[in-house]
Amino acid sequence: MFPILLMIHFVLLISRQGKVRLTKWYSPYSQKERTKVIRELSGVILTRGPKLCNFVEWRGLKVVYKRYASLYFCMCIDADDNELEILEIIHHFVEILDRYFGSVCELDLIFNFHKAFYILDETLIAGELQESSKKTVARLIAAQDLLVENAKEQASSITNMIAQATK
Amino acid sequence: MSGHDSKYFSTTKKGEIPELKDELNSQYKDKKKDAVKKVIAAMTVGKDVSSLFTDVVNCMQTENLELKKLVYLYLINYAKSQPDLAILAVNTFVKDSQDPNPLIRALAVRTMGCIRVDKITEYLCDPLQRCLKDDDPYVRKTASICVAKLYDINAELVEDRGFLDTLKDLISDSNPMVVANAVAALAEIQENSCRPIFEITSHTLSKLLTALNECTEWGQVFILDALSRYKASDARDAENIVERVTPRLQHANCAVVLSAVKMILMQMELITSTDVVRNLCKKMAPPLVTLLSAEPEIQYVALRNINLIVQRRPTILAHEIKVFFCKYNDPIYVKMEKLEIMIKLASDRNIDQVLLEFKEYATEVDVDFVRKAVRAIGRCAIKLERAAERCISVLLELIKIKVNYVVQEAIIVIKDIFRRYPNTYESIIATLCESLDTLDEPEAKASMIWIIGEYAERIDNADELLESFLESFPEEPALVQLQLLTATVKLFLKKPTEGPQQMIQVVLNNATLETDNPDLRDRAYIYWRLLSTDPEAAKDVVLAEKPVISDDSNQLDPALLDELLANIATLASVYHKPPDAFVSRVKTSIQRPEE
Amino acid sequence: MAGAASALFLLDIKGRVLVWRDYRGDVSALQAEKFFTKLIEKEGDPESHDPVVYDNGVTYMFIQHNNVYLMTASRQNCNAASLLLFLHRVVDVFKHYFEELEEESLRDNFVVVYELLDEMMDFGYPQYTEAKILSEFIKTDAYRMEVTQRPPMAVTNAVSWRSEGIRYKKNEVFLDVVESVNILVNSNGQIIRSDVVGALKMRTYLSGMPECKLGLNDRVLLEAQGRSTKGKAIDLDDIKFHQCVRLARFENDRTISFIPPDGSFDLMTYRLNTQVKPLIWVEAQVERHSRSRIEIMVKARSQFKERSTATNVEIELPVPSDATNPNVRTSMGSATYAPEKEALLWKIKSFPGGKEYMLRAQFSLPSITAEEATPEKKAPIRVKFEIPYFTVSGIQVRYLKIIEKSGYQALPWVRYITMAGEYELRLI
Amino acid sequence: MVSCRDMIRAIRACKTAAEERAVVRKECAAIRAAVSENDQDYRHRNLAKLMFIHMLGYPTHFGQMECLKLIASSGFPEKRIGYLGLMLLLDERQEVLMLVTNSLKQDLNHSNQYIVGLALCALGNICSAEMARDLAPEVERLLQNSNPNIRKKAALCSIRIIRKVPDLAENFMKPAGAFLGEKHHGVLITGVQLCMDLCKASSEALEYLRKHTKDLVRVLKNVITSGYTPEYDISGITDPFLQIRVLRLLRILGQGDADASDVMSDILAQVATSTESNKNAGNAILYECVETIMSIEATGGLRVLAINILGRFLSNRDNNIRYVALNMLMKAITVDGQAVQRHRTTILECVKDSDASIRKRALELLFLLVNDSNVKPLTKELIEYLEVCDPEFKGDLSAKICSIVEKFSPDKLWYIDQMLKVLSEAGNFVKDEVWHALIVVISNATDLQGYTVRSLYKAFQTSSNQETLVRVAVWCIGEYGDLLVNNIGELDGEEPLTVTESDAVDVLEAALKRPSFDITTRAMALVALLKLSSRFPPCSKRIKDIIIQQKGSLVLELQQRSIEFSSVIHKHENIKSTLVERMPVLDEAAFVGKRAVSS
Repeated sequence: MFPILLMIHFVLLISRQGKVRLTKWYSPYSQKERTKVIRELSGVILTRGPKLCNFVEWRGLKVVYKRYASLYFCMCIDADDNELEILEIIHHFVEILDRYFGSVCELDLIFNFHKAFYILDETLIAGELQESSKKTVARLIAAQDLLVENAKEQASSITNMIAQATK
Repeated sequence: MSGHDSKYFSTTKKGEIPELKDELNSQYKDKKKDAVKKVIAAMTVGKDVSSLFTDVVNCMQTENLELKKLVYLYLINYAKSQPDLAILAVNTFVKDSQDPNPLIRALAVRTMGCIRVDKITEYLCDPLQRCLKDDDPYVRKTASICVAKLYDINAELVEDRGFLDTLKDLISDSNPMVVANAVAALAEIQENSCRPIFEITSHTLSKLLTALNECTEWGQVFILDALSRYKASDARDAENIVERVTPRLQHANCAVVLSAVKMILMQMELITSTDVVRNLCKKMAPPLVTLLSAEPEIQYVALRNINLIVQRRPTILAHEIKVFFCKYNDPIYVKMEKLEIMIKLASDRNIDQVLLEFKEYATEVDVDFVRKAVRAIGRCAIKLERAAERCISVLLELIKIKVNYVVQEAIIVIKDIFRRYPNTYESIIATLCESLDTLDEPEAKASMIWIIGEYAERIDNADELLESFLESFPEEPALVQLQLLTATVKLFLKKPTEGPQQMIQVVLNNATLETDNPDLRDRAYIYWRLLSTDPEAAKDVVLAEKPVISDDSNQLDPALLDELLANIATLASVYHKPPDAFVSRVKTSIQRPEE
Repeated sequence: MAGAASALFLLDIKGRVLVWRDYRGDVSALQAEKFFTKLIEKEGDPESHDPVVYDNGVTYMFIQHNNVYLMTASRQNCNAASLLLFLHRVVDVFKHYFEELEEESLRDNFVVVYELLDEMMDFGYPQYTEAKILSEFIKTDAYRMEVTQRPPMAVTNAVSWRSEGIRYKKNEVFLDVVESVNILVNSNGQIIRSDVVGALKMRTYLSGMPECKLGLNDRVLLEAQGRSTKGKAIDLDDIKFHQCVRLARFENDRTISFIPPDGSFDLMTYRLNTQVKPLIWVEAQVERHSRSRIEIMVKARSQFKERSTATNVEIELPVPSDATNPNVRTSMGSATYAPEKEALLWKIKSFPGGKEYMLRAQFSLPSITAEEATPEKKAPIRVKFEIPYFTVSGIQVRYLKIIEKSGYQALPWVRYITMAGEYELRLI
Repeated sequence: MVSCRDMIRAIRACKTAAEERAVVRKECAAIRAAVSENDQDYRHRNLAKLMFIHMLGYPTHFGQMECLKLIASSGFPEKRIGYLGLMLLLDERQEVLMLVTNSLKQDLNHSNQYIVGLALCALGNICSAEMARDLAPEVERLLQNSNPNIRKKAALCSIRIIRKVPDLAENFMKPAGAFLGEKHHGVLITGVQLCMDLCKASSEALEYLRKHTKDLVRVLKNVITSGYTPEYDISGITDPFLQIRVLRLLRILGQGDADASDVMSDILAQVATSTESNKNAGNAILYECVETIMSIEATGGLRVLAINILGRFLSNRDNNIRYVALNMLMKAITVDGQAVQRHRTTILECVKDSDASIRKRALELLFLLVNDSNVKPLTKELIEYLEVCDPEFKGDLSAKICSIVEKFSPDKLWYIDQMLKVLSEAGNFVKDEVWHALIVVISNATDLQGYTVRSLYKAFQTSSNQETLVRVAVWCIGEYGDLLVNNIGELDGEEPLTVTESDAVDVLEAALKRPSFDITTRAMALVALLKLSSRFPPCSKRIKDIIIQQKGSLVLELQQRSIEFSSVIHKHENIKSTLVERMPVLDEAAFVGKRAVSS
């Protein structure tokens, strides 16, 4: 049997209060397993002291996490992947978020969780890194946001037209 | 009525400590008080503010009671880490213990007792001596408890300074609250001393029973718990005590009720009149039932205790089984305990209704609860001979639903039913065999294997069934391996044909040469030697007549039960373990050498 | 046998310490916090966990209130019933002080919280939990100035629940007799449990230290007094009294005598084990049409005398968690889908005795089922109602005598009401 | 209906789980109603809400079809949210997913690059094997699209396809090779990744891509010599992500191939020596580089370079760096064991670190470092640590100590002593294999059996709460009871011990009856009692009584044993001694061999 190769199995954002802010699963986990994984990991990670290393070994895999203010960004990888690089990927993602939202905070991610997902999807696919240029990601997201804006405007002007016509 | 202390949690600036230091030394009272509040706030969220010790202690000499309390709180927290500086506080403490205001006197002595620093403790003795004889009962009741605190820090000091005698005098205090606290303190000291310190004479007994009528609900609990150590001299004495305690069963406080129940049960052991005993049982039932309307956490404690009580006095609740039926919204921990008591109270009279309940529970959502319900049905079958058949038919109905864990749980109990009623229900074996492939839990597997071995002569394809397990022999858990070994030997002894002969070779080989489990090897070698030395003896040994098992499961050892009943309402009665098994008191007190 | 709590913790919903008071110096905050986090991790929901937990030499007992856990840690064999009950009393005291006990109110008032913890428990022994009296000498910021410099007499008095010197212009007592009917009916329509729990709820506005005496139509008492008990007297199975009632006196001659606390309190509660005919009977038929549609037919019948009327009747009918498009018809009252309860709520404002009403409902179900379809929860039908001017037991207050040395006259007002308690009918 | 924002606000305002559940259930009911009315206007809003609800862990199955409907609509905004929903609410295991194949196919051929991008992303994140097969040709074609955004997404999508259906690997070989000549970093990065997956999936692809080794070296060279490029700069290093991936692919290509290894050795040396190591990004590259050097057919000089980097890592104060150093040293040990040995003291310190992750790593590594010469001091240190460490760590630690002791013990006496120490200290954490093995050793060491059983008797008196210690004691007292009471085989310096036959039976009776012991221990006590009934004839009557008490036991195994043994003692006294003669000894060598095979 061919082994499944995967760099990142899942991405998890949890707040210091243990609330889930974003999850992305690149390997299949049932809903029940997901809940269990989140509960287990938040138990381990949130209780680790600030000076300890950023890696936890877990079910034969490794979780690399980094805390930004009240948020923990976690990525789960295979046991022999490059943990230090994952730290860079986390930071890369955070910087893109920060640029997009303009000094990002937890509330941005709560109320605009879908945007955080769009950005993640421009950064990773299939658990692999897609783009090392923050600028490129920003450009692609902006272009797609513009498409949405245009469509909205068009729609509202059509609604207006219909409204006018049926007056 | 809400205040605004929360603002103090938000200060996380870097220069916090120096800033606080300035504020603590401010000339303005309000600023000072605010600063102390901030310090306590920081302490509350776990920040280390011990470096402000001197500054905080300097705020101690104040008329403001609130500020004083805060400073004292700070001291309790940090005195241990700064013992040398803590001495600075002593003067104020001593002064406060002579303040005209009883609140401050009590506060001072209460706080000093919480500061576990030797040097401070020395200074505590004089104020404590005074406060024990204070005019104000509020101060005396606080001082009484303080003696126990001091004993915990330095037992020798307490004995040397004669505090024990003063404390004993307080049992006769005019104020019931002082009496109650003195009793609590004495009981605790007794617990930690090997010498008799607090002996309850008939004189103290009657005093305390009087105080019972007047002190607070918590004080009543202290007194009842302490009195439960009292050994009545005879039946008459016991009856008298019971008479004075029984009114407590009407108290709204569940803890008072449970402690009263404990007292009564203890004394009942001595009472010889069956009429009196019957009457008492009748009196205790309603309050015990009412405990089940309390908060779920209290219900839990009550249920664990009722479990003990019905083991000793089954008649008390014999007619009350319905109150233990589970309600939909009962927390799962309450449901589990109710189930246990339902089994204990099940009788020929109520079994039909009980079975209906169990069946209902066995189709619920919570897996643990469902399992326990299935097992409960089996245990009732074992307990009630005349109901066994009905229980088994319910089990069979449940097996037919084919929920995997229900089937496995059922097989485990059916094995016990077979051992309880040999040669009665074996007709259902065929039904059980249908589920053979779905078994994946060791206990269920082992049970099924045992059934096959035990009834090999009645199961036509017993050899085939057993053989299906053999292949995985090395991977099975020891529990299953051992049963497979015994079952194969039985099969061979019952059907010494070629098939079983080969099987026994395979099993013995696996269980001696292919394993490093010494227990399995011992078992296998003993069988091997037995079979090769004297096959006839082997038959006699392995297939020897089995005594019928009795339903002794979940019945506690009588000596342990005695001990637990003496501990009703306490943790021991919740854990069903003697106190030594879990009490981990960090002993700081020094035992005084015997003179 | 003696034992006391080592510390009392107030924790947030994630088990982190908000405030804690160390009483004996033999446990640490970290230990308790770590333990609690583990508990949540394993069980997911601590509500389902035993309230008494042992870990490494320490016993933790906890209760939950809103988003706060109250927990004691102990190393000794302490009185579990007393400590758990004490935690509930702590909740009552905090509620009296802050109106509602929750994380925020604790943070906002941590100074008072510390003061109260210091007063309510000493060295791990419960001391004093009368909120009304506590608030006479421990006050929140707003009332700081009025702090009494002395502990109120009541704290250490035999009458620890009432202070001296209370004055009212008009002396009044209100007495509500409230009976709750608990019932459990199994899926074949058999009543398997029924009892009545009654409470005498009092509100007193009386001056001074009034001596009160309450007379009920208690069969034991009436017989002892040699009166005829024909038809009127009742048997009470278990009676519990507020601590103000003199228990020894009651034991002696069944007299209920007491000096009441000021304001409202439960004077007594009692239980009646008689088999009661369900006051409101509900029958339901549920039909499932494959995975797409479910139909429910319900009959509700009032089984009490026609001159009484049940009010605010609410019948809660469980429906599948993913039910959609309710289509309901009723012969009386209105029914609404309450997804938050996974139920259909049928409300009938006024339900006279001897009537029968009907409900028919239909729901559709989504074609895609949940991934891990757990077995449907088997919730029972639950019923709520109130019947004023009526008690199941027939209890009557014969008199309430109030004697105070100043000799004033006080008026007692008595009301009776019956309501549904835990009223469950299991569905087939 | 409220907006998504308002719903989130309402959920956040909930104080308890029960409140939150109520809010969510109400929202879900409203959404179900909208779904069944086929509401178009609010479909995207409802889906957004469902995604949030899903993230909180509630069931959202009833909304899955809504994703499909949105994807099938024509507008970009609808498709964007539809695909997002698809990826969140569904995964490869749901059958509903198959229904989206057609829409995906159309979108992969769409004229709008962003719509193609959405489809590729969804496919890359959640496609099943079946969809992978169906849509592979479109993806293959998109690898050659002129738009780099599409090319890079197609490359990662291909990775998923190959992982699901490895037979398709060869189709992607040629286009993947072409990616290595690209300039665009995104395309390069994804291309390199695709190549790695291809190499792992097919040896043919590996051979084919080896020919591109030079191209790769050139890519890496260009990156490191490119100077400051703000777009890709991370703390002074240009595109560490690209560097790391190229290094990783080089590792795959160089493994077992001397020529390829030779081609890359210069550039590896350059990376190893010139990469800045004061920032994480640089260390990440060094870490990757070291791993590559140690995997390929590298020259001695290159290896020394790598080992030195690891040494520097280990002495770093940053816990992250120390952690990866420990990790790497495990791999380095096969390459240069001596070099790793030099760090033994540091590693031992790491075993006692306050950080559980580091502790665990260090323990694994230390285990590999043990040899005949250092086993004694190391074991001593570890056992001392066992006494003070966190209970959570005792399981791992005791297991490791046991395997060290077992593997390297210089003599049996030492082995037995050490094992008894571990069992007395952490007997409740020790696994079955460990105490089983110990008994095998004891039964083979004829001259130490007396000493052992006496030591166990003493240990039982002080540590009878350690289950596995009790088991070993029970077994040995049964088997060697005669040696226990007669002080047979006394060793030099052994403290004499007076034990009577009845003392020995006391231990077994306690083991049988103490309620805290589990069934295995109690069952073993019964066998041991049978043995002693033969070894200690004077105690036979007492033993019989003890055994008979279990005849009605509810525990099957205890009842069976009790019945059998009672019958032996009662009716077949003549064969008793034959049955319980010393048990045949399991051949140690053969047994160790067997264990090695099975593990």
